[in-house]
Amino acid sequence: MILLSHYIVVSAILFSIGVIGVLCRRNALVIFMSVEIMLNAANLAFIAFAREHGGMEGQTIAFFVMALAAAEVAVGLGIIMAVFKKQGTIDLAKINFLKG
Amino acid sequence: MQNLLLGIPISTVVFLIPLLPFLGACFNGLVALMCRSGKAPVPKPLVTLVAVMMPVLAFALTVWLFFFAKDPATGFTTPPLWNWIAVDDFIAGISFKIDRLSLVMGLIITGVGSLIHIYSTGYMSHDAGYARYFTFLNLFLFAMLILVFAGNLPLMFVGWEGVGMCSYFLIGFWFEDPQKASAGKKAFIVNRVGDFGFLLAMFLIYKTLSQKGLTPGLGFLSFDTLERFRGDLFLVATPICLLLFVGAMGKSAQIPLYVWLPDAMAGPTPVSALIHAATMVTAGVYMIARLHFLYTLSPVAMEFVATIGVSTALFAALIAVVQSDIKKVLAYSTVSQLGFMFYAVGVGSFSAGIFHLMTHAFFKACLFLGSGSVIHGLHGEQNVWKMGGLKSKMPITAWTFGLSVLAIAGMFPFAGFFSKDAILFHGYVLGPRVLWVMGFLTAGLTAFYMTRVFALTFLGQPRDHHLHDHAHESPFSMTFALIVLAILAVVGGWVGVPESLHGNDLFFRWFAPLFPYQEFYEKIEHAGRGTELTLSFVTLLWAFHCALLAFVLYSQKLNIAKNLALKCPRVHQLLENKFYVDEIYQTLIVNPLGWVSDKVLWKFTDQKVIDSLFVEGTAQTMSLAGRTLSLLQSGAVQMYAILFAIGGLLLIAYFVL
Amino acid sequence: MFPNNPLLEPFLIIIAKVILIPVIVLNLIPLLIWMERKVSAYIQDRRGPNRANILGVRLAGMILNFADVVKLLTKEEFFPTGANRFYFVLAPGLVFFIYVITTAIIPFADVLKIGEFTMSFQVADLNVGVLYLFSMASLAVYGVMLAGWSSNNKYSLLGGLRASSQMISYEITMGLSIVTLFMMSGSVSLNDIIHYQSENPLYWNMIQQPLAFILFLIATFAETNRNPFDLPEGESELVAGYHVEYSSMKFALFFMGEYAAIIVASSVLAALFLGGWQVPFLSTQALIDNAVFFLNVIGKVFGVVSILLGLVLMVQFRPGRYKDARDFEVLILGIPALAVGIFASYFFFTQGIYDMPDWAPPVFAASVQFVTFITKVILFCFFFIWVRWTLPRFRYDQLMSFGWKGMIPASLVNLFLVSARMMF
Amino acid sequence: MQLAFFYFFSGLSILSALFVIFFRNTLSAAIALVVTLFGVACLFGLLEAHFLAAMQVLVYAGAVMVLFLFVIMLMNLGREELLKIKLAFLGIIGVITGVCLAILLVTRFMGLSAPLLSLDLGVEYGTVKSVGKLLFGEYLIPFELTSILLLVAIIGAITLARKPQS
Repeated sequence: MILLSHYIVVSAILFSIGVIGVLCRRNALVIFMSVEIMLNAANLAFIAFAREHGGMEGQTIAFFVMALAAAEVAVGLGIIMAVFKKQGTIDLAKINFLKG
Repeated sequence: MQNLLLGIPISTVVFLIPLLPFLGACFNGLVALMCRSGKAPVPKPLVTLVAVMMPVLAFALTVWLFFFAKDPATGFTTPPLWNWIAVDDFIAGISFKIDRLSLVMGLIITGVGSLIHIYSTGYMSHDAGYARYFTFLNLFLFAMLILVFAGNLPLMFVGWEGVGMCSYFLIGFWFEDPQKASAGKKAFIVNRVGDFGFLLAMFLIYKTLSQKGLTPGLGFLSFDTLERFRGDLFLVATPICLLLFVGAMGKSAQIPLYVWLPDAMAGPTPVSALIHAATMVTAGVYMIARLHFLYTLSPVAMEFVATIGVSTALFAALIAVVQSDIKKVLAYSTVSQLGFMFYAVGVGSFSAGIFHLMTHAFFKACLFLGSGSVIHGLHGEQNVWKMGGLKSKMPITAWTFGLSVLAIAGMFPFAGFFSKDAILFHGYVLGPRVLWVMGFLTAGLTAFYMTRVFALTFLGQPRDHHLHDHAHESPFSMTFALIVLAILAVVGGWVGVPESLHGNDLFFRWFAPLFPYQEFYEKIEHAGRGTELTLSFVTLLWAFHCALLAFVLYSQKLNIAKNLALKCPRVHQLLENKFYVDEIYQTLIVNPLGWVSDKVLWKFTDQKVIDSLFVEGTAQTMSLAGRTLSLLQSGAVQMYAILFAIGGLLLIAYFVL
Repeated sequence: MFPNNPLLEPFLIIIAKVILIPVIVLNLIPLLIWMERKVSAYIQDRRGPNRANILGVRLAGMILNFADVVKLLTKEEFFPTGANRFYFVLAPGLVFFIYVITTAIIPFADVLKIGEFTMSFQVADLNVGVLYLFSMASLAVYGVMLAGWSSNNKYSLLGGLRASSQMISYEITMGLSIVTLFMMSGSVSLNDIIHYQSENPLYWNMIQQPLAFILFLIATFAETNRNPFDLPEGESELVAGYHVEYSSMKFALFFMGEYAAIIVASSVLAALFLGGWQVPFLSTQALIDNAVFFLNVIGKVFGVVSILLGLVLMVQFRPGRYKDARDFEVLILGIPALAVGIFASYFFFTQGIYDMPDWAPPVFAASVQFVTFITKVILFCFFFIWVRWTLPRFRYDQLMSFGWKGMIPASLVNLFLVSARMMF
Repeated sequence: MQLAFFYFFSGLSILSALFVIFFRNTLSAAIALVVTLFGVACLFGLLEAHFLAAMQVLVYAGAVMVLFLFVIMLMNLGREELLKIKLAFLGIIGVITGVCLAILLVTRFMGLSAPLLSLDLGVEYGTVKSVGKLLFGEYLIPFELTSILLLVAIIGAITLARKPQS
């Protein structure tokens, strides 16, 4: 018997893994990937709740999240490429344009 | 008023009178704008035609209207053309008050104005700003006509401000000269002080009336309404009248706000004639006459007006005695004569004030135009000490000037005699004796300094031969105006020949219904003709002797005059420097103001407080805060992410646990 | 992902389908390789493979495939220096695997109904239908990319990059062009689309939507990395592209993957545009109703053709032509053919089948549809091969600008036109 | 059966997600992420969201991750620049934060026990048709806005990637 909590717990674990990835890794690409994991965890939660309520709205939201992720990846990778061209590295510890 | 002119109601036709000069101003303004770059030549004939035709047409219309509307004396108020202020329940309309007072004023303005326009075509013919000049001159006529015809206080204030503005434009007409530009500014600023009083008076009236429960609405603040509800204003009549008089002080150059008028002579001479002698400066007198029903409520204010008036008269006359600039003399003379008018209205003889206003308009305009003719003939020379003996060179100017001098000096039977005589007589009867004495002295001084100017300019030996040789009589357009005005200066007073001289006192009878103050008339009646005759005779004699003295001193015994000045240098210096009023003002008002503006407002408030503290201080505080906070800005994105995550964690913990 | 099918099938049948359908596809691969060789040979005016034989049987060169298999199996497993072994091995398997599992949604025939028993000829009738196909096809890029990257070779890396960018680019056109089909048929399921096309060839999408067909066909070529879009393995520039370092069975997997891709693509083309398993002018019901008649006709034709084939082969017998076992090939093939032909002719002409059990007509209909579908697939496969040996290769920038500036706008125009047609 | 699938796919997702963040090799991380996404897609399928499962594979695995690989290969980071995972102070804090989050969320959601299959879903649940009806009906405006977002993203990506005009 699968309960809603099964999916939500999976979603929470995936999300936490994403958070750890974002916080620990210094490779911009991996951080980006971790963000994708977090987005997917959120999607999973959406769809699980939608399934529980028998509605489709959660799936619609998940669809929008996917579109958003696609847009985000297009721009984000462009930025990472530009930074790489300029700095020669994607190590976030070495990139400090934002240093005030 | 159901009468129609070509099917149009008269009340509508009235609006044409100010409208015509306005159209002329618009046209000339457009021409001036289009020719501004100097590429296209100014179409002078066209400009002249429009500029002169409009006042003449307005004059014709006014004459027609005069015969149409002179009866009944109280006149009528036109229905508003439109409502130009409609704020909440306060509505002010464009409506005109047509009665004998405004009609007389309108005649003076359009008549003298037309003549001066004609004169200007000659005087300004060589000036580059020909079209601009006529733009302002037409605009001035428009504003002045609005002022006198206005049916309510706000509209009157529009005209009041309009004439001030045009005066500013025309005084600073040659604005390339900084001195002249600053003279314009001075006039404007001093006028602002007066206007402030006028505005306050209006507010006070509005507040009082609306507090009394009068429903504001159309026609509120109109003269008819004010007259009907004057009883409600009884308690505040004194402050209202005094405040209004402050406005009049500014506009009509009375102590202590007279200082701008002598400087206003920087403008072209016809402007001085029209604005600063005949019309604009008399607006204060007109205003008091128009609001006589308010002034008679407050004897204190009346007395104040009379005192200021006669003091100004004497004061200005004293200064005029020693001035060497022909226009300055005339300017102080104007101030002095305006003082006479205020004296008249101050003692309650409104018709005498208006009478003097009219005659003064004639002879003073003629004098100014004459001086303009002299200046024109001498290529801009204004110092009387460099003139002399010009009679042979410019006979027409000399004759007209001479007649006007006789008129202003109060010689029988010229215009000035009757009007000044009436003022002094009424002042003697109605007002304190001290004031009369001062007026009496002034009358003599007037005769003295006017004769002095005439003698120095036209009689005696030429003192500057170079100038004298090149002097020439002015063109016909100028002399025409001079001649007409001189004739008026001679005959203008005959409408008011008193009964004591076996005249019928037409002017006063005519105005009597307008100023229904029985006690004044009774007092005058009570004084009797003997007193009047005696006073006239004494005054005439006194003036004649003064004039004779001046004539002798300045046409034949110039040395004595000069020695006299040397013998009492202090007095001479004092008079020469106009009692140091400008300097006192400079020290007491302008300098402190300047100091406050410079040190307190600019250097301290603006630079230190606003600029440094508020503007830069804000920026620097921000920048300091920014620099402090930027220490947190390590550039390590993950640091931010961790902080963010911890925050999020705490938030989730708060909600979950 | 999982069948949302109301029809409950016995577990064994599902297992059988899962095994059989990929096997059918896999068995088409040698056929395709043989076709490639033969077609290229005839296009280039030569004979093609005609040596390899088993006991003299060459099957027109088909036996060469066995030789290939032996060769590839016995070659050295080679790993280039610095290669990432895991990905190096994973890549070919991934390519092959993905193309094989793509066949799961291809319907080979109409749903078989015998009384209460029903069975569909596809592994899974997913409600996401063609989208599954696209999802899987897009995963194929990984194999190519990983292969290119893990080989530690500049050529293969370039090949991999080219392949991936090309596949991503043309996937868009592919998707956009068949959106119109979804719109027309109102479903994304392949079965529904095939049903919508009906048995009348005039209503097949190839005729109904020629522009979509052309666009999809071109995009398919690019997706399968076939000429004229075979830049990832363009030998004149990149030696052999992403599989330059591969040998032995790993290479074989790439090789088979490519042909599997062609077969899948052809199947999809056939299903989407050529009516799938629809027999021209004969609906499933018509086939079932007239099963006896068609069976007899086919039997008679088969008998006659078999006899003729056997005779033609036997006539060609010339002892001493090759001076080895190949001389007897025509006899080895011809005599059984003649025998089968005579038997079939005798059976059908004298007796025939007139009495069939209930289950037979539907099975017959399904078989005919199956054969029709395979025929259509092979037709498209032939087209692929034909194009490969006919057209020159694009340049890389041409390929990209054609894809982005030509194909995508064209598919959008197509979408617009079809929408307009549906609206009015 | 379903439970087995669930445990398999969720285990797959979580394991490969862990690989994503602990692989040194960026490329391996990316491949692991593909597996994660695939596993999540399968979970979507288990939740009857077939359309989204297909889109997940199509968009994420098919397009997004290919772009990632593309970038990784273009940078050629895979081998030369293996960024070492130094567990610096910040990293430790990050891990602690993440673990706390996980514990917090998991303990919280363990309690949710609504049975998933309690509702009788229609045949159309999760199909292209039902999602499409919502997208083009109730959520039309967000949908169109999403298209604008994508357009903006395209323009932004092109601007970023374009060579600067001398």
